[in-house]
Amino acid sequence: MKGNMILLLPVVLPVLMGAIALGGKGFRGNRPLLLGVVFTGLAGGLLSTLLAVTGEAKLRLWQLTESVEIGFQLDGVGRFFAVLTVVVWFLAGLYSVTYMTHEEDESRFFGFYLIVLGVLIGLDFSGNLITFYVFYEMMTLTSLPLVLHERSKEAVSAGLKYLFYSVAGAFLALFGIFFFTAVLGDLTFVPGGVAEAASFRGKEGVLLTAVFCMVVGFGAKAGMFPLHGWLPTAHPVAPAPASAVLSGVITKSGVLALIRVVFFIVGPEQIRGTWVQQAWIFLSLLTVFMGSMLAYKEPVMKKRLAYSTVSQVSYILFGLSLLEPTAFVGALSHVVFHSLVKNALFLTAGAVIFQTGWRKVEQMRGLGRVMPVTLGCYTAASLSLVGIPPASGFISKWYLAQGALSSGCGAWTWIGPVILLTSALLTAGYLLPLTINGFFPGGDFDGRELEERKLLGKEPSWQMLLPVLLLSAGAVIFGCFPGPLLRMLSEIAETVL
Amino acid sequence: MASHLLYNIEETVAMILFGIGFTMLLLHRNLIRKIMGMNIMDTAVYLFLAAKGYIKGRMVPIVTDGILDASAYMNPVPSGLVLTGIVVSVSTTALMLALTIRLYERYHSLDLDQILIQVKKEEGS
Amino acid sequence: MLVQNFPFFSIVLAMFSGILSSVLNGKQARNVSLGVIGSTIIMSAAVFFWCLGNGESYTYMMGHFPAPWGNEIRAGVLEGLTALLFSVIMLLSVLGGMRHTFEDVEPSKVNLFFIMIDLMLSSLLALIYTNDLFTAYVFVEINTIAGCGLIMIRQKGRSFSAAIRYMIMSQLGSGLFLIGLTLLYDVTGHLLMSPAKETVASIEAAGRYEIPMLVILAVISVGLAIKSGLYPFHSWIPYTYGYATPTASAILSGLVSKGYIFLLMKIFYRVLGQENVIASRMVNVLFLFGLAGMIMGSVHAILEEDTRRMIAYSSVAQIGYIYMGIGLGTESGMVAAVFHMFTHSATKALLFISAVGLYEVSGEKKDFRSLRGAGYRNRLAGVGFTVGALSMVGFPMLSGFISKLLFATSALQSPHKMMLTLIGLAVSTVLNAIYFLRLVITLYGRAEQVAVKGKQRCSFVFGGAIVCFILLNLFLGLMSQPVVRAITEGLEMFD
Amino acid sequence: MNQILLCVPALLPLAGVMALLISGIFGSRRETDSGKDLMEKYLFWYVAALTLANSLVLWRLILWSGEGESLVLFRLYGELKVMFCLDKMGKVFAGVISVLWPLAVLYSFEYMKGEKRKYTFFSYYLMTYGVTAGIALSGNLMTLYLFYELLTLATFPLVLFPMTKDALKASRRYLYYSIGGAAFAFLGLVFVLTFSITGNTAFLPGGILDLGRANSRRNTLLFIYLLAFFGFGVKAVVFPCHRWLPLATVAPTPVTALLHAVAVVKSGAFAILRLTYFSFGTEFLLGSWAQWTVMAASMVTILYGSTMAVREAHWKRRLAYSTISNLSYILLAASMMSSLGLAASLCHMVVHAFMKICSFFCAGAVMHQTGKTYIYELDGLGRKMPITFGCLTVASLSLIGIPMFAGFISKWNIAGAAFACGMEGLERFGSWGLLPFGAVAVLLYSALMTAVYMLTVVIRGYFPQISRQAGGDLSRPGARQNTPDIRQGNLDPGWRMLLPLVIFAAVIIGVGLHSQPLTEFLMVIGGEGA
Repeated sequence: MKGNMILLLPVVLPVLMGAIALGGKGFRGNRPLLLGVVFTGLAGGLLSTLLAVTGEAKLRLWQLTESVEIGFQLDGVGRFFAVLTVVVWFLAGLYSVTYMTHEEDESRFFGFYLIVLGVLIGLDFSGNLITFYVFYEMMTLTSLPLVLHERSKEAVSAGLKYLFYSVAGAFLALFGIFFFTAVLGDLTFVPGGVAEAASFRGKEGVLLTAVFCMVVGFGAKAGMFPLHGWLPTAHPVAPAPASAVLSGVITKSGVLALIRVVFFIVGPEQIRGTWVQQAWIFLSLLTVFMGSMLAYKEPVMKKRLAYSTVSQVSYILFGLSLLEPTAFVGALSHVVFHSLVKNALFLTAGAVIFQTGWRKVEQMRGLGRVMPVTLGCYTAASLSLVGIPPASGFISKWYLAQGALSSGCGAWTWIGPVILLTSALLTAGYLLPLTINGFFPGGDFDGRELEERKLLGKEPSWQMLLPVLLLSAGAVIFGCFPGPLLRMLSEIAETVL
Repeated sequence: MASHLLYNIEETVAMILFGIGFTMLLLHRNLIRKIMGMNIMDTAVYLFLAAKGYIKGRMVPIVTDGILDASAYMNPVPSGLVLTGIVVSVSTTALMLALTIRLYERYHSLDLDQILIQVKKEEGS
Repeated sequence: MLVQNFPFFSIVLAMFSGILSSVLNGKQARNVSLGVIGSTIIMSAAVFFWCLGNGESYTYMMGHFPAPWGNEIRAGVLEGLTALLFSVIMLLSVLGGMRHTFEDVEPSKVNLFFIMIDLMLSSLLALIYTNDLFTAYVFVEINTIAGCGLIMIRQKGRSFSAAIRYMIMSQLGSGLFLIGLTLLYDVTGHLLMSPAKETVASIEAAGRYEIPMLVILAVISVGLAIKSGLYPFHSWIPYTYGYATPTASAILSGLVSKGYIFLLMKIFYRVLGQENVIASRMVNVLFLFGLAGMIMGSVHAILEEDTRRMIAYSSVAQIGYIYMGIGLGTESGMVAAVFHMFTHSATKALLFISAVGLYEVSGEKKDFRSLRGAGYRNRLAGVGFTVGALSMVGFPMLSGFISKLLFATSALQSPHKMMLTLIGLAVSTVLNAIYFLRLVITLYGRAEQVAVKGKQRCSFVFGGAIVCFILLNLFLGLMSQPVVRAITEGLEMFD
Repeated sequence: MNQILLCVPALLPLAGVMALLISGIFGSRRETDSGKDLMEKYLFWYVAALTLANSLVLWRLILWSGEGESLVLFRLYGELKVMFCLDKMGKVFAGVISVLWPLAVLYSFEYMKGEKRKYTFFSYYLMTYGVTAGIALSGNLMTLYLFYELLTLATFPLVLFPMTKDALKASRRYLYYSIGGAAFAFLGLVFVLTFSITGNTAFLPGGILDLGRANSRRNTLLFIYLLAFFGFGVKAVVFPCHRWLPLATVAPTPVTALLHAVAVVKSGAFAILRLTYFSFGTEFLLGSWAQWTVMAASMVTILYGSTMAVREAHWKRRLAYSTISNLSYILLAASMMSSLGLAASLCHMVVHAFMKICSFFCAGAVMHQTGKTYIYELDGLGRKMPITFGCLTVASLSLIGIPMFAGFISKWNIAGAAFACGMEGLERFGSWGLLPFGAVAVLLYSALMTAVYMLTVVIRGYFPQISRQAGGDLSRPGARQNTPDIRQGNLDPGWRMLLPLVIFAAVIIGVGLHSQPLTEFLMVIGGEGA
């Protein structure tokens, strides 16, 4: 064990607290104690992460077997993702305090919620592909209970679907890992990739197949076609805070995986211009379009948001697949924005369910009278996602489009932006009707029903409202002042491309 | 070819007889005929042996007039074999006849197939 | 030397004791029989070890006529060994089936049974020792008659019909054998084996009489094959072995057929000349028939439900093995065949005897399912049967394994037949496993209702016989080296 | 002294069983209950003592026996000797069984409580120990073959043990398959003996074929190798010869767990390893059509086994199918015919033993405590049997090949071996070299299926489904008040069943986290073997 032990802290602390929450029997009926443990974990995770990311650090833990080393290593991408994760996690955790009162088995939820946090930070800090894979698998398994939480038939079958797709994806990726281990031996992340063309001579076909397997496999977590099927099923059945982080953060781990593989192991040069890149671009664009279309047609709120996630995460993948610095910056900034926005949206949807029990969009007419602040946040977040300037989505999409135009990828240079634009229109189409119907239910809307159910002005508690507010505010503010973020991302892009 | 057969007429006949006997023993269903076939078969062998032992122009190998030169006599061994063979065949014939009688007493039939069918019935009941 | 007289003496002793027994009652006849078999064992052992010590065989002149005319007995290592094993197995079979013998046979006819046993022993010994073809024929017939007597001694309709079938097939076989002999005599002018062989050698060297020699070979082979129950001529076997009294079944399947095979080998080696036999295509025919027998016998056995007929069909398969070994046409193939002859004698007798022990406690039904749980009711018989079955399947440490090994290794030396032999061996092992182990499992399955509570305790004699059989099997399995060496030496002495 | 010790592990249990059987014959006359109880108590101590003693002897041999020591017990025929010798590979196998057996005996004492005919059961259980130790210790192919056959005999009464119709059928099929397989393996023995450069069948790393002679009849020998592979493959449940195993799950769980997941099937795999690496030798087989056939066969088996496991609803049978596919992992690794392959296959042999026995024991614990045998009956048992299901979860994750668990290590090694083989193969054997890549794909497919068939069990245990009541809305607080409380009552079995489970789970995690000593040792063997 060599290196900076501080890296271990943000991983271990939440996991430990989670284990305590899971294992302790005294928490039944003693909610404050449980919440105490949970917030120790969350806050501890937040602080220690912030502490850890300040320095350069490396940590080699131990060898699983000769060629398998577990080790951490901090770099720009890792920091970026870790901070994002831990912040969003904290906010969603805050939200859960109220939300989880109407669910059973709180301690289990919180336990796994914390453990997943630890695992995710581990994922962000991973210093080599195998450590990454270890945490990736653990992430799948520990987030599974969150999906299964309700234990209804839908939840269980959705959980199994989630498991199946994730594991299938992970194993596809594992094929690539096996391959690279066999060829390269050491899989420590190096910006720009460790692979040299010389070592693949004669095996280019296998190399490209392996990379493709990894793209598709890790793409599963990011909801990329063809392994996207689990996402719209699994995200909505989880409790709202869980769906929020599943959609907002865990999908990003698929993105992170692809960044790690393509830019830190394989190296963009190896696949530039090959059929793998073409296929990757095609798949991501297809997913972008398909996700928006499906979201547009979906009546159930949370499912609609999940389809939206499918589409939005593939924006990011598209940005990555172009192998171009501007697009890369756009992609990474979209990671942040989408994360904030999607969390805000899911938390809103959760708040609606919590307060009114409405699940379908058409039920939500007149929502503006029930919870105006919440709906306001929703609107802000939606606008951001659609990409109306100056909200944040505009920035990322701008960069993406610009990157696409300058990438020199043949026809994709113009097909890409066109699809992005179409999809943005669809996004507006599926998100904004709620705002419109919520605030302006129209002349024929009968408010008496709301009165009867005593729903007027029924905003959720501050624990729920605050995260929503913060997240949507973040989405807007980042759009107004994107400078520092973009600078940081450009630095990262320079190192890897 | 035919002349060869004619020249060895005894052997030829013996072989034909053997064939007849063998076929009877093998194929006939009637037990008595089977036994007859067996006897024909044996007899054919004796005929063959006797034919082999007989040397034209020589005497029966019994020393009566003091001629001790072997070239004067026929080969005595086949005759001895025939005798032995007859003994053997008589005893087997006797045994088979005895068996046949027992079977006939029991099943009132000499047809082997019939007998076997009846035996099966007996077993079944 | 006194030992040199033993072969002749044992034959004559057995024959005379048969004659003597005709005036004794059953028990006395039994004692005489046992005594004779016992002394035969001792004498054969003496002959065997004497020959082994001397490293050569000898001929024993009967009467006062020297070689080309007189009648001779020849004893060598292989003869001694075969006689020894045969008499041991015979003793054990007689002992093992003793109680049944006295139950199955009418009291007034028990002495007849033992007369048949004595005659059987005498004829077997004569078949083993004789050096004269016609003597062989005579004893073949005596053997047939004795065998027939053993079958029909039970005095049931089944037994009679089985006996007459046996008789008919035997007569066909001995008829062919006889005509073969006669033809051989015609060609060579000799009945004694050694001079006949010399003549055959000169005839072959001169390249004459090719067709007659081939006919002789074919007729003799087919005749003896019919008598030993090689596959296409096997139809009498299940009837005969299946319905005789246990001792008789054991002896008939274990010894009688082997006697003929031994005679055939002897004729191959000592009269026709093994190289001539190999040069003719006859071995290939035997090989194919043997192979077919291996498979078909087992298939029949699988289809059979009656336990003893199953074991009988298994004999067809095992005889197929032996002929396959002969058919390989190599020295080692022949060794394997001889060894398997011993294996099969010991094992098949064990199987028949222990099957009887299992029957006793299961209500004497024929269907093998009635034996369910019999292994618990008569433990020793169960163990015996299991050992026998495993030996037949070729379980290591038991004799069957060694013969399988010998067959396989010898197959490697004849490239054309190698694959066929090996596959045949493997397939037939599988088939063997199917019917034998089905039985074994049945023996140790749970009985649905406890069948007839027969006499639970097996008699001492029966137990002893089973134990000795098992030991014999183990001996052949574990100490096979000296036996195989003796066989090899014996075969060399044949030339 | 050491030499004589070599035969002890094989013979001691056999002798013990003989004594037990003899005393059983006399003991059975005592019909009184108290006498029986007493006897049972003694039986426990007797069996436990013998098992432990045997394990100790094995460990004594593993730790302090020199290379090349051997003991010839007797000669069967010619150069066919029954010879014991403990080389490194034998040590691996011996080590595994010597750890598993005492624990399994402990487990079965609780499991078999209340069963009749304990004598029979434990006699054969003990006997199997001896026979399996014999396989591990055998110094030549002949001895291996002998014990391989004996293993069939010693284990079939255990399959027959329940004495039901199913058991009868299962044991019959087991016997036919095993003996039939041995008949083909026998051919391999004969050929190895004939073409051996040493004149006998003693195992030597790298094989003992006289390559000069062997190459002259290359195709015949390769064909025979295939026959022998499938012959031994019967016990290792290779595809066309696999049908006995799912049936054999009728046996009591300790039997299915230890014998049909470890001892018997591993013996088959072990025999194949011996045949491939120590008799025929990789030099002869590498790159031949036999290698590709063998590889393809194990790939087919993996696909088949893992797919069937998903379809199977009976828990133990599902595990049996899982065994089928996992055993072929071992064979798949072995079919790479390289040092990496040998090491990987041994690694999976060790690891799978622990994983599978742990899963089976969990299934057995559930059966024993609740009588439930089908997977759809397991709803919510995870809460009632926390320790059992905890161990099951560990075993399942390990079987899937999640990192940090032992299963990952072996899969890692297998895939590494396959890739190495494929890289080399592409250069040397053209398109055949693609097969190992396919093997990795198959491996991953199977891992996916494993996830499905193992985790569905675990998920059922922990997350019993709640069916939505008509019109009921799950999101409303209190909607599920009327669901039965699933936490009531702890159904975990007694310590004698739990202890082995916990130990196995601990081993799985331990190996998963720190496997270097094991893999290094295995690499040494691999380096010698090929």
